[in-house]
Formats: sequence, C-alpha cells, structure tokens
Amino acid sequence: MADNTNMTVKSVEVKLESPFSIKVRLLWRAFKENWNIFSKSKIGMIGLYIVIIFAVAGFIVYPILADTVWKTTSLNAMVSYNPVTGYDFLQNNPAPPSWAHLLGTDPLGRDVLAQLLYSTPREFMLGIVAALITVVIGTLIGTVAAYFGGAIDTFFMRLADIVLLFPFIPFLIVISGMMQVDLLTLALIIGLLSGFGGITIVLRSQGLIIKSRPFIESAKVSGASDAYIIVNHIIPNVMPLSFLYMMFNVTGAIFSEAVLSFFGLLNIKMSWGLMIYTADTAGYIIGSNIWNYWWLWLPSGASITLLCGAFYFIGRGLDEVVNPRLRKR
Amino acid sequence: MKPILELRNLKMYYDTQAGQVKAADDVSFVLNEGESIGLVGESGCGKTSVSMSIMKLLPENGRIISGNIFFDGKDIVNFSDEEMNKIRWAGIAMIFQAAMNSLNPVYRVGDQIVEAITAHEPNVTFEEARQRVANLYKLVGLDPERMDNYPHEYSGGMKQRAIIAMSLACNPKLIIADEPTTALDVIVQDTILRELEKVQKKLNMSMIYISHDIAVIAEVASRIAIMYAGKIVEMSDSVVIFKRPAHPYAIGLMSSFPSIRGEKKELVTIPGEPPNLLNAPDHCRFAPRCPFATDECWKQTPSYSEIESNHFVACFHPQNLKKLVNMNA
Amino acid sequence: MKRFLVLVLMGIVVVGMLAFAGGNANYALLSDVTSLNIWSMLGPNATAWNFYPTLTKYGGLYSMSDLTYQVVPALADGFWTPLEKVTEGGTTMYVTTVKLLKGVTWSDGTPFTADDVVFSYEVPFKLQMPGNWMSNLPPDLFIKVVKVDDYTVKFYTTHPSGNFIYSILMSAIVQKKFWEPVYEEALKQKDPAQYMMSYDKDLLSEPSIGAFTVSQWQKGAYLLDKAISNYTFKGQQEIEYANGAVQYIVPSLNQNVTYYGTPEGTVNHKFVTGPYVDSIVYRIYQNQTAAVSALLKGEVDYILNPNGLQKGFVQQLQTNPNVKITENPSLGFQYISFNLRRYPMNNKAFRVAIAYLIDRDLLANKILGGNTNPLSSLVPPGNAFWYDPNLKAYGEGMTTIERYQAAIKTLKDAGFSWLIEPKIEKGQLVQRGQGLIGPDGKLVKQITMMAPSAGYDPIRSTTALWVEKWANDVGIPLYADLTSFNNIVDAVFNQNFNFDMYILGWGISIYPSYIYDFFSAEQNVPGGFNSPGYDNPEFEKAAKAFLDSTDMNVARQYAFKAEEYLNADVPYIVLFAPTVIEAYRGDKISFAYTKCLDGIQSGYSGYGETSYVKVIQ
Amino acid sequence: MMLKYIGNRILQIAILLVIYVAIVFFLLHAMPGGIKTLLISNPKLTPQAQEAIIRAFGLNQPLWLQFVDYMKNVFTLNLGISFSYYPTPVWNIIAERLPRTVLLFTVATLIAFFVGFASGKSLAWNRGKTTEYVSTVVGIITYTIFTPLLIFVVIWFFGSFLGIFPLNQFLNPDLWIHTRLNAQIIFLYILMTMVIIGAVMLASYTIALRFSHKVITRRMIFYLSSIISVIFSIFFWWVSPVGIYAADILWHMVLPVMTVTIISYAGTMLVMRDSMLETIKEDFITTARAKGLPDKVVRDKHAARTAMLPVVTNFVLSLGFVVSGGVITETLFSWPGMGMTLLDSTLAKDYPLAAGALIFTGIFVLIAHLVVDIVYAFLDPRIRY
Repeated sequence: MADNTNMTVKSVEVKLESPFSIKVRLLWRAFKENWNIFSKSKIGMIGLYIVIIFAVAGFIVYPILADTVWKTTSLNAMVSYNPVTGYDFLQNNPAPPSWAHLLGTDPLGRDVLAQLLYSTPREFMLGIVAALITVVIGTLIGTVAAYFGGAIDTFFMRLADIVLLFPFIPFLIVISGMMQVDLLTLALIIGLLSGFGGITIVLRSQGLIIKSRPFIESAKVSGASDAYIIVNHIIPNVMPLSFLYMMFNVTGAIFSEAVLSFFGLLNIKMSWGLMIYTADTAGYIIGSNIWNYWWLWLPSGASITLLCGAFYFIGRGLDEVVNPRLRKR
Repeated sequence: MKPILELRNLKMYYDTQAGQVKAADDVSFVLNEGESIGLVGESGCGKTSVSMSIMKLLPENGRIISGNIFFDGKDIVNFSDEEMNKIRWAGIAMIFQAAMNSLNPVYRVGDQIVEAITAHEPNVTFEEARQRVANLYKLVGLDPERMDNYPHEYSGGMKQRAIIAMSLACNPKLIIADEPTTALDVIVQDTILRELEKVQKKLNMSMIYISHDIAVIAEVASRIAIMYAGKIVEMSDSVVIFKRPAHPYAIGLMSSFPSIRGEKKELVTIPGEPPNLLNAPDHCRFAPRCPFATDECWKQTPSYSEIESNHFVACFHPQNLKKLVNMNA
Repeated sequence: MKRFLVLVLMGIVVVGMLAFAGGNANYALLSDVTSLNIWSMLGPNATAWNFYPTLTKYGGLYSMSDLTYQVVPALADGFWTPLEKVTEGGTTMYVTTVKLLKGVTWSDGTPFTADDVVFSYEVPFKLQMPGNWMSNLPPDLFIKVVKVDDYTVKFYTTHPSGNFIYSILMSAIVQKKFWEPVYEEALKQKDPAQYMMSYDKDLLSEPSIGAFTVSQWQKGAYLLDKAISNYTFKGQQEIEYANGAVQYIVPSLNQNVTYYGTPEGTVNHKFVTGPYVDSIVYRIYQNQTAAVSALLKGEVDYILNPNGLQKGFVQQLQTNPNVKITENPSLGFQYISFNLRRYPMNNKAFRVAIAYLIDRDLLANKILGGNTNPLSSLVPPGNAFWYDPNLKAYGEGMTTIERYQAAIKTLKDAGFSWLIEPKIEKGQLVQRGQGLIGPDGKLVKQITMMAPSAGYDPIRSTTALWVEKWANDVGIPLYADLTSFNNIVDAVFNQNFNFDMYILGWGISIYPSYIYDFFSAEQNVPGGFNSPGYDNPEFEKAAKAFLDSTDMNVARQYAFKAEEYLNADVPYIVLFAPTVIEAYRGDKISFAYTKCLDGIQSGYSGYGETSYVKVIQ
Repeated sequence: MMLKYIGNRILQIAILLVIYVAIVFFLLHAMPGGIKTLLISNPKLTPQAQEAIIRAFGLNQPLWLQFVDYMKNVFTLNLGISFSYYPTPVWNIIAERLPRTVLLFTVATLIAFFVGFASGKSLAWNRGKTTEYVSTVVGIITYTIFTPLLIFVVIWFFGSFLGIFPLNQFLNPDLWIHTRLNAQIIFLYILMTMVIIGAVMLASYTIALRFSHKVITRRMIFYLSSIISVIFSIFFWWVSPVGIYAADILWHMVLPVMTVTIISYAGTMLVMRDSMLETIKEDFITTARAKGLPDKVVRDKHAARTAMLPVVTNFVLSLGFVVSGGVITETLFSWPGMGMTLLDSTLAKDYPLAAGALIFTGIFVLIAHLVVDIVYAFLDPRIRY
C-alpha cells in the first residue's frame, strides 16, 4: 500500500507538468512493482499459469479443433463441430477415450473434450462479467460511501447488511428454478448480489483509510472536486483490493454456475456443471465403480475445480501484494 | 565491577531475497553491573537488531553469524529456546519501542504482568504475584486499581509506565529499553526517563537505552555507543562523547539534535542518506557522507580502536575532528 | 465409543437378520410420501410415490385383469346390469345395478357392505374434492349411488359413457366406519373438503380391504406395509385363457367365475394372489443414484419408479449378476404437434411430408441406442384390447432416401416448389433443397419447433435436431428451438397456442379416452388439450360414439375409426413410447410377471405386484 | 448497558427481517408466471379447488394486502400452505426437516471449525515449512473443489469400495421397523444432549476462570467436566432403551459429516492462518516472547486468542447458514433436510415452501448476527456497548 500512496502523491505533484504520459508511466511502474511482489508468490503464479492454459485451450485450441478434427463427426458436415448437438452415433455411447474422441463421448455421443473446451470461454465470460459488475458496483459504492459518509453511507451499509443476509446458493437456486436464467442473467444476478454485499463493506473501510490520508486533504485544499478526488485519488488506491476481490468473485461465480447447472436449473446448452448433470442423471457416475465412466465426470469436475482454484490462487497471490503483513519478508 | 553483559564481535545478518543484510557487524561492548549505557543511531542502523540478538528474538530470516554474547558469564548464543526462556525477563527484560502495541489488547494489564511473574516463578501464588504487581505500579507511579483495566483504557503514558512495571516484574539484572519514550510528548518523556533512572539506581540494575535521540540518552546513560550502519563507530562516557566526539558521524549527531535544556546551537545536518545495509561495502560505511573522507576511507574499513582511555572510535581521521568542533563553537 | 458402536452394529445386524427371516421385501421409493390420507392422495397429492405404498389398502368395485387389461369385477359380484333410462323429477338419468360380494371383510373384521360404497362415492362428490376424485366422478356424468340392500347398489349417471366404467366404477372404496366421524366433523367446518384432506390422526389404524396396510411411516426414511392376515382374496386364482376368458377362483368365498368366455383351451397365465411376504419396507431414497447403489448393495430388492431407470444405471447394474433388468414400453408417448391454426402447418401435405421424413426406427434403434421404442399410433401395441394392428403410419419400412423422395413428391403434388430443388441421384441426396415456396407462391418463412433441451430430455432434443436436419435437407426451413420444458408448456397451453410445432409427451391411460380429448372441438379452446387445433366433424362423430359406448367391443370399433382419421391427417406425429427399465434383485425376490405395459410398477390392475412378490429364502 | 444494546439490536433485526421478508415475497410474486397463473394452470386442480386455494392463499386480494397478511403470518410462524404437500402447512414440513439439517450441519460445522482453527493456527506458526505449503495448497483445493465431485468420490470410496459406512439414508429401517419411535424425537433428543454438553462446558469454563488462575487447574476443571458430561451422556444413552436408535442415526451421519468437514474446514483454516499471520507481527507477541513464555503459551494464549476474532465471526455466521443446509450435500447423501426441501420446492414451483425455507434461513442468519455481536463483546474487551 505504501508504494501506491507514494505513487499517487507524486502523480499529484508532477501532474502540473505533463499530465497523461507520466501518469501512464507511473501506473506502469506501480504495476511492475506489484507484479514483482506477485510473481514471487508461487501460489499466485500457479493460478495464473492454469488460467492462461485454460484461456489458450478455450479461445484458441477449441476453434481450431472444431473446424478440423471433429468436423467430420458433425451432424451437418458443412459447419464446424458443435458439441451441443454433435452426436456420434456410430459407436456405443458413452465411449471411452479413443483417437477419434480423446476424452471419450458422453451418453449422447458427443465429444467430451469438445464440450470441455467449448464451455471454457463461457465460464470465463460468466466469471469475469459477474466479477466486473461486482467490483464496479462495490468500488463505486464503497468509495462514495466512505468519502461522503452520512446518509449515503448508512443506506448502503444497511443495504449490504440485508444482502449479506441472503443465503447465496439457496437464493440462486430459488431464482433460477423459478425463472429462466441464462448465463448472462446469472452473471448479472451474481454480480449484483455480491456487489451490494460484503465487498462494499470491505472497500468502504479501505476507502475510509485512504480518505484520512493527508494527500486527500491537500487535494481538497487545492480545490479539487469531490468526483475528481474519488476518481483520481480514492479509487486508484482501493483498486488493488478491488482486483483481489474480483478474483475471488470469479471463483464464486464459476462455482455457483456449476452448482446450478449440476441441478439442471439453468437454461443453458452446455457447461461443465451441465456435463456432470448429464452424466449423473443418466446414471453413469455412481454405481458399482465410479471409475468405470471416469471420463464423464472427472474432466469436467476437475476443470471446475482447477479454474475456480486458479482464480482463488491468483487472489491469494494478490493478497500478498495488497496486504504486506502477509508477505514473508 | 563485574561485567553483566559482554558482546564480542557479534555479527547478525538477515537473509532476504535481495541478498544479505548486515544489521549488526562486529559489534562489541561490555556492560557492567549497575551500569547503564546508551545505544544511539539513526533508525535502521541496527540498534534494535542488537537488542533482539541479545534477547535472541530474531525473525525467522535473521541469524547470528558469529560472535559471542556473554550474559552473566555464560555465552547465550547457542542457547536453545527453552534455555533462553529462563533468561528472558528473569535475566534480561525489555521495554519495547512501541508501548502502544506491546500490551495484548484482550487481557487485563495486571494479568499480563502477573503472567510474566508466574511463568518464571511457579511457586508464587496468584495473590502474591498481584501484590507484587501492585507494588510495582506504585513504584512507577500508577494507581494499583488500574491493574484490572484493559490496555485500551490506559493513556499512552500509563501504558509506558505499565510496561516499565512489567519489565521490573522479575527483578531482571538487565533491562533493555528500546526507544522507551519515543511515542510520548516531551514532558511525559522526561518524567518517565527520570522515573526509569530512579528505579534503575534503586534496584541496581544494568540498563541499555536505545534511542535515535542522543540528547535523551545522555541524560540517563553513563556511557554511550554510537552505531552507524550496523557498526559501533564510537563509544565512550557520555560526557566524553558530548565534549569530544571523535567520529564525524558522532559530531553530526551532536549538531543535529537539540538537547532538552541545552543552549541553542546552529544545527548542522549530515548530508546524504544512511547506506543500505543490503550488501554493505567493504570500505568505511560513512565515507559517502563524510566530509573528511580520503582514498583510504574508500578502500578499507577502519578498525575500532581506543584513541584515549575508554574512548573507542572506528575512523581513520579522528584527529582532524576537534578543529571542526572548535570552528563550529 | 468404539466398543459402543461395534455393539450397536451387532444389534443392527441381528435385528436385520430377524427381519429378513420373516419374509420381508424391500422396495426403494425415490420420494417421500406426502400424505397417508386417501382424500388428499387422490386429490391434490396424486403422485406415484403416494400411490405405491398406500393404494394397496383400498379396493374398487371393478378392476382390470393382469396383463390383458380387461375390466373384471373386484369387490362387485359380477358385471353391472345394462344401463336403463329412467326419469325422476323431470331429469333423465341412466341407472345400473351393481351387486357386491358377500363375505369380504376389512382388516378389522368389519364386513364390507353397500354402506361403504355409498359413503365412498358420496363424500368426494358432495365435497367436490379435486384431482382424481373429480376425474373419477365427473360432475357432468355422475349423479348418485343409492343403497338397495346391504349388498346391492344402484348407480345413476347422466348418459352412457365408457368413462362411467373406467372412472366411476373403478373409484376407490374406503371404510365408512372409520371415516364417518371425520366426515361429520368436516361438515361442521367452513371448508369440509380441506378438513378431510388434511386429517392426519390415527391414519395408520385405518382398516384395509387389500393385501397390505401401512403400519409405520418414518417420515423421510421409510414406510412399513404389513400383510393383512385375513385378506379375503388371499389364495385367489386368476387363470387367463388363450381364448380371452379370465377365470377367478376365490377359496375363501367359495367363488369360481369366468368372464369373457369359457374356461377352456390353452392357459396363458395363472396367478395366485398372495400376499407371500409378511411385510414390505418402502425405503425412501432422495435420488435415483442412491437407490441404485442400495440395490447393488442389497439394501433394497426393487426400485419403484414410474419413469424407470436411465441407461447409465442399467449399464452399471448389469455388472451385478444378481440384479435382473426388465424393459417394458411405458404407457405414454412422445409426439410432434403441428399448429393447424398457422400456415403452412395447416397444409395437410406439409404435415404428411414431415411425417414421411421422420424415421422413428432409425432414431430409436440407431441414433438413440435403443433407449426408446418407436411408436406410430396413439394406442401402444401393449394395450392389446385397444390397439389397432391395421394402422400404418406414413413411410413405414422406407429407407431414408425413399423417405426424402416421398416427402419431396408429397410437397410437389400439393403445389410446393423450391428456389433450389433438392436432388437425389443414385440413392444419394446430392443437392439439399433451399427456399421452399408455398402453393401461394410465397417463400415459406422459418418454422420453429420447440423441444425440451438436452438437460431435460436428451431423447427428445436429439430427435428435434434430427428432424431439423431431415427437414432442412429437403428444403423445409425448420428450426429446432431447444428450450425448457416449462417454456414449451407455457407457450402451448398458457399463451393461446403460440407455437408452430413442438415436441412433448403424454402419459396415457388404458382406456383411450384421450383420443377424444386431444383432438375434439370441445378441447380446442385456450388451455384445452387440443393443441393442434384439429377440427374434423367426422372424427368428432366417431370419437364421441366411442366415448359414449358402455359396450367395450362397440367402443373399440369407433375408436379404431377415429384413429384412422388422425392417422391420415397427422395433427400429431407420434414418435416413441419411452422404455421403462426396471431392476430388481433376482436372488432376493421374484414377481409373478415382469413383462407388462409400463413395467412392474404399473399397478393398472390394483398394484398387483405387491400381492405377487415373493421373497426367495 | 449490554441489555439495552441487545434490545436495540433485536429491534434492528426485526426491521431487517421485515425488509428481508418483503424482498422474498415480492421477488416470488414477481416471478414470471407468478403464483396465481401457476396455480390456475395446474391441471390437477379443478376450477372450484383453484378458487378455494386462491381464497385460502388470499390471492384474490390486492398485492399489498396479501403482503400485509403474509408479514403478519410470518411473525406467528405461519408460513402458509405448501402447494406440493397441499394442504400441509409449510411450518409442519419445516419442523419435520429442520432437526435433521440442524444436527448434521451443526456437528459438521463444529468439527470443521475446530479442525480449521487448529490447523490454521499451526500453519501460521510454522510459516515457511514444507508442511505449511502443502497443507495450504491442499486446503485451497478442498476449499475450491467442486463439491459434487468430492461427494461422488467419498460415496464411492467409503460406501461402495470399502463399504464401511452406511449410505443413502439417515437410519436403518431394519432396526427401526421394530419400534414405534419417531426418528424426529431422537433427533431432538440428540440435539438436546449436545446443547446440555455445550452448556456444561461453557459453565465449567466460566467457573474455571473464576475458581483458579493457574492454567493447568483451569484446564483440568474444563476438560474433566467436559469429559464427565460426555461420558455421562453416553452412559445415559447407553442405558436408555432408545440409545441404539441414536447410535444408528449418528452412524449414518459419519460420512456426510466427514464430507462437510473436508469441504469447509479449509475456509476456517485459511482465515485463521491469515489472521494469525497478521497477529504474529504485532508487538505484543514479541513482548510475550520476550517475557520468556513458552512457545505454546505465546501461540495459544496470545496469538491465537487474538487472531480468532474474525474466525469466530465466520464460524457463528456459518452456523446461521446451517439452516439452508448444504443443498448439494443433502441431495447427494439423500439426507432429507432443509437444503433438499429448498431444491425440491423450487423444482416443484412450490412457492410457499421455498419462501418459507428462505425466510427461515434468514431468521437464523439474523439470530447468528446477534450472537456474533454478543460473542464479540465477550471476546474483545475493546468493544463495549
């Protein structure tokens, strides 16, 4: 935190000379400093690597494979493979891994690896949209509440109390069970619920600390407007913490989606949770031996765990950036 | 007079990811029974590291490389934690730098002192221990009724007195007072120092005062050691140090701190910043800031030698210095 | 603590062994019973789970024979007398006399009399009880039951109808002695029906007239059904002859009767009624997976489930040699419905073309891996009496290419054309059709076919996608919209038939009154069952005649005729009868029969399997 | 002072509850289709019955009147009548299932808390060692693992592969069919025993604090009385004729409790670890060490005691959420409690039951908030009301 504070103080001073480029350079330097701390956190780096691997697999490998390897098994050989509808009925399904289907096929004869990769960008989308909404709302409300205090503060804090009251997963279950919820709606609901909840309280208290710093006073004295102070001084200083919470929120969103899909409550065509749901309701998971049809539940289950875990790892790594007391030395 | 504590060529280094930090390098001094010495230097010069080495309360990355610490005739450098626990507080007690935070907020202050007594003297009953604490409270000028209060109910001065009382709890032979008054306002500072001196004389204990403020130390310590960058650069009776400082750094210190009730002098500030103890150089560490530095100073470390009776200095050019003092005067 | 647990375990084992020695069958239920109250169970809480353990307690005047599903007397003594027209106080009614069996007793020893019958009809009708009560005693059909003497009653109805037999005469009979005080109390309440339905005191002591009674209900865990020692029909022989005759020999009543012919010739089946076990424990498992692993472990002997087991469970269960697996077609069908109110679905040729394209056999056997049974008629072949073997669906027996050709020809003949005509050369579709142009010369717009998504039902979603592909191949702009079940139901039944086509399924009854309901003008109203909006006066006439016949042989002829209209006009394309796959422990229990419509669990003949199940010692 | 504060808090909680109920109510009424449409489109009900239900539920009234009625009823614990269990009151269903969930998850949460607390404590204390690194990673993995995945493996391994633990049900019917006992009562008795043991432990702790200042004697008093109360209750169950039934239920709880522990201990552990790491850097820890206190005393009495504050908050709040139960755990372990009720009622579109379950959870969470405040006041002398 101390580094950031200095950084901002300096940016106030030098702003008069040349505004934008220096700011960018300072931001870059702050980023590099934080990156140095972060990159020393093994857990954080492992998380980052996992996320990168998933991103590459989902955004780059999948489109290539869908247009080449799997295209032949497509219902309509003229378009690229779609794992939602791409039934391979030439064999007994579910089929164990083979060269044609590296992770086997599901009970409906659809390629498991393709489903896995197809779902990856969607999981990212969900997690990041939900987390972004959360963080934007949480940061804005948290800093505004901290800066202005008074009635605004009280209102949002009581609101956060109420939101915290909501049993999160049960509530999502009820909502998604009773109305048609697709991925984007889910991201919105998760984002709003967590945005008005705990994160506001955390960011508000961080904001209060920043507010008491001398440079806020000096900015006020030099006649900066409230909005200017919030946007230029308070928000940049709570940003690392927001970012940390964003990572935890990505984990939460992906996990929630998986749980809801697992119960078949979401109106989506394919996701990791839905893959397990399909295998489970068709009866391939528990029986005489859980490993008989391992490819139906292990890859998807492991993906959920890995991606959730990876973002959580990144969060833990960031925690050491944000919270110097956790640092080793 | 019998020596109670003797440090012989103590080297205490910290291992950091950036490299080795030589926090205490070749520190030697002797402290006799009933004597009080002051350890003076800028913050980060290694004085606290020396005191922590004596208590053997080093952080996990800090270790004593070589040297000896004789306490009461025994070398405690290789003592185990259990053996050290017997010496801590019963033999050497400490008054910490940040009195505000040195008391555990969730326990009553009296109980925390009683705890120290019962830990070392298991035969003392709780009632007896409380009686002793009450006496100590009276000794340091606190109302014994405040024993059952929590730390947050004390003022800063009261906390400092409570900590002094705590340090006296086991009748230690040596008390290390690390910046005992820094956080207090000047009036209270003075009272507490007087109090401390009184108690020390009364109980015939040895004291090590640690401070960055040579003026404060000079009032209570019979001898003063001046530390710079992990080394003791000068050591002598306080009068001698004040009258005839030999090391350029000591002279600078004299000039930069006003005495509590000393005559007004023009302040001379020492240009430059204290060196980074990380990968400390082989030459004289003060050379970069020294107005008298010669090629010699940039080549090797000066030895720590006695320039007059009981006056030790580590400098190549102690002779030149008297003139400057005269000039300034 | 350890020793304690070990002792407890030993106790459990010992007690467990004792329980098995007495002849106890363990069934798995996949959901807890919601009530033991018959009024509520046949009312708003009519779930299969409620029926399994409890309905064995109650009787009916008439029932259906095992496997052949013929109407036979149960508590009645012989068939009802032919309906006579009478006029009382200006209203015309039809009346019939039903004689009751003498010597039948309830489990508490009370004899079964006409009072019980009158009471069992009076209460639900007077209190207007909802659910099955309402459909058993339709207000537009049922008038009253009158006691003539202790063993004779007269039924009054507004008009003759097959429903009179299949609904009214088969309604449940309860004991008046037990329920009368409750009923009297109920009449004093503001809402007597609700009082009756929520009554839940001492229901475990309600006497039974069947083979079992519920003697314990540990909520959320299990129900215990105990066999009735003085069950009147214990040892009854049911002999089914190849000539259609059914003979019943009841030793306790010295009764020997034969219906539907003479007792001669080959005997197809012979069943002797139990109960053969002392008790049946219905263990409640909250999901199918748990029940299957319990079956594998031997905790339960049989899993009750109206929908049967999924393919995966079957594959898992097959690894255990002690587990026997039975497959039966369910009593129900999945279908594509056209909205005849919209263009081009209102064009018969268009519907016929789609019907030609759909290869049920390929879908069911190859694409869906034998998970479902191809079905092309509204009545499944298993319902032997009502099934018309002469009906032939469009395209039956054709290859895919022949189907393409037939569809293209049908469309062409009806005046349809294409921007790019589909082309078939040497048994290959070489050019897919594009831009279908209607007989009006305009381009046919996209047609949406709603179907449940893969998560809800992979079979129907897969089918939808294949139908889409086949239709697109010949240039029909069909789009399969995989959506949630609720969305479809909402669009079809709540939003005034807002759909082009959809795929859903129906559960049906033995008596095919649904032939009328699904396609009659009467139901062609918002929220009604006639979702296609089918409107054909000739069909209407035949269907109505079928419905109003109390002579089942006559009714059958009309039903066949009505079905012919439907088969030709294709408002529905019937696709499949889902398979009901069941599993039981062959080493622990045996059933009288396992090959039957809708599986062992069906209970169309009074939950027969409970009185036939035997524990293998 | 304290009483006044609690009074104030209860008032606040009542207000929060009203708002919460309002949100649940209006949300469920705003659902597409809505209760009324759903009811009317239910083919099981005749028009007459529908009308009766609409009247019974007060659906013919304006929305705000319905809301006022509903609110009144909630405060008398009348949560309406379930659709899927018509005409059973929602409260009866909840009363049937609540004890099962509360027992299972209270036990699991307690165990998870103590495991997490102890391991978090030693993790922070042994910072930098391989074991710390490994257990942190393992902890994070069990914390983020997809719960159904873990449960599948646990069920397979212990239930099928080893076959040592019972699966699928919360009691063994073979044992219970010979008794007329209601399992409900046994659940309540077990809960009562737990409460009594807890009360004895609390009382002995308080007495020990008053009675002695020696850590050893304090511990002796505390542990002895706890062990005696546990032994006594085991003995009591042992001689009682229903002991075997309680043991049967507990035996069936082993696997779900274990699973919940695995899933949730890491949450406590990580919070405790972080909190402990921060506390260790505090000056009073150095003071405690300098005082020559043994390592264990510094760790437990000074570091852990102060670091536990945020952990205890988490713990009490999670006890509040016990009511909603692990929907996943209950469903997969076939444990018919509140979590399953919530899921089933949702799938069955049983609005009153779903709303009831949600509101009940809310009430418990609010009570937990109150308890947190009170517990905090006891644990942190800096807070005074």
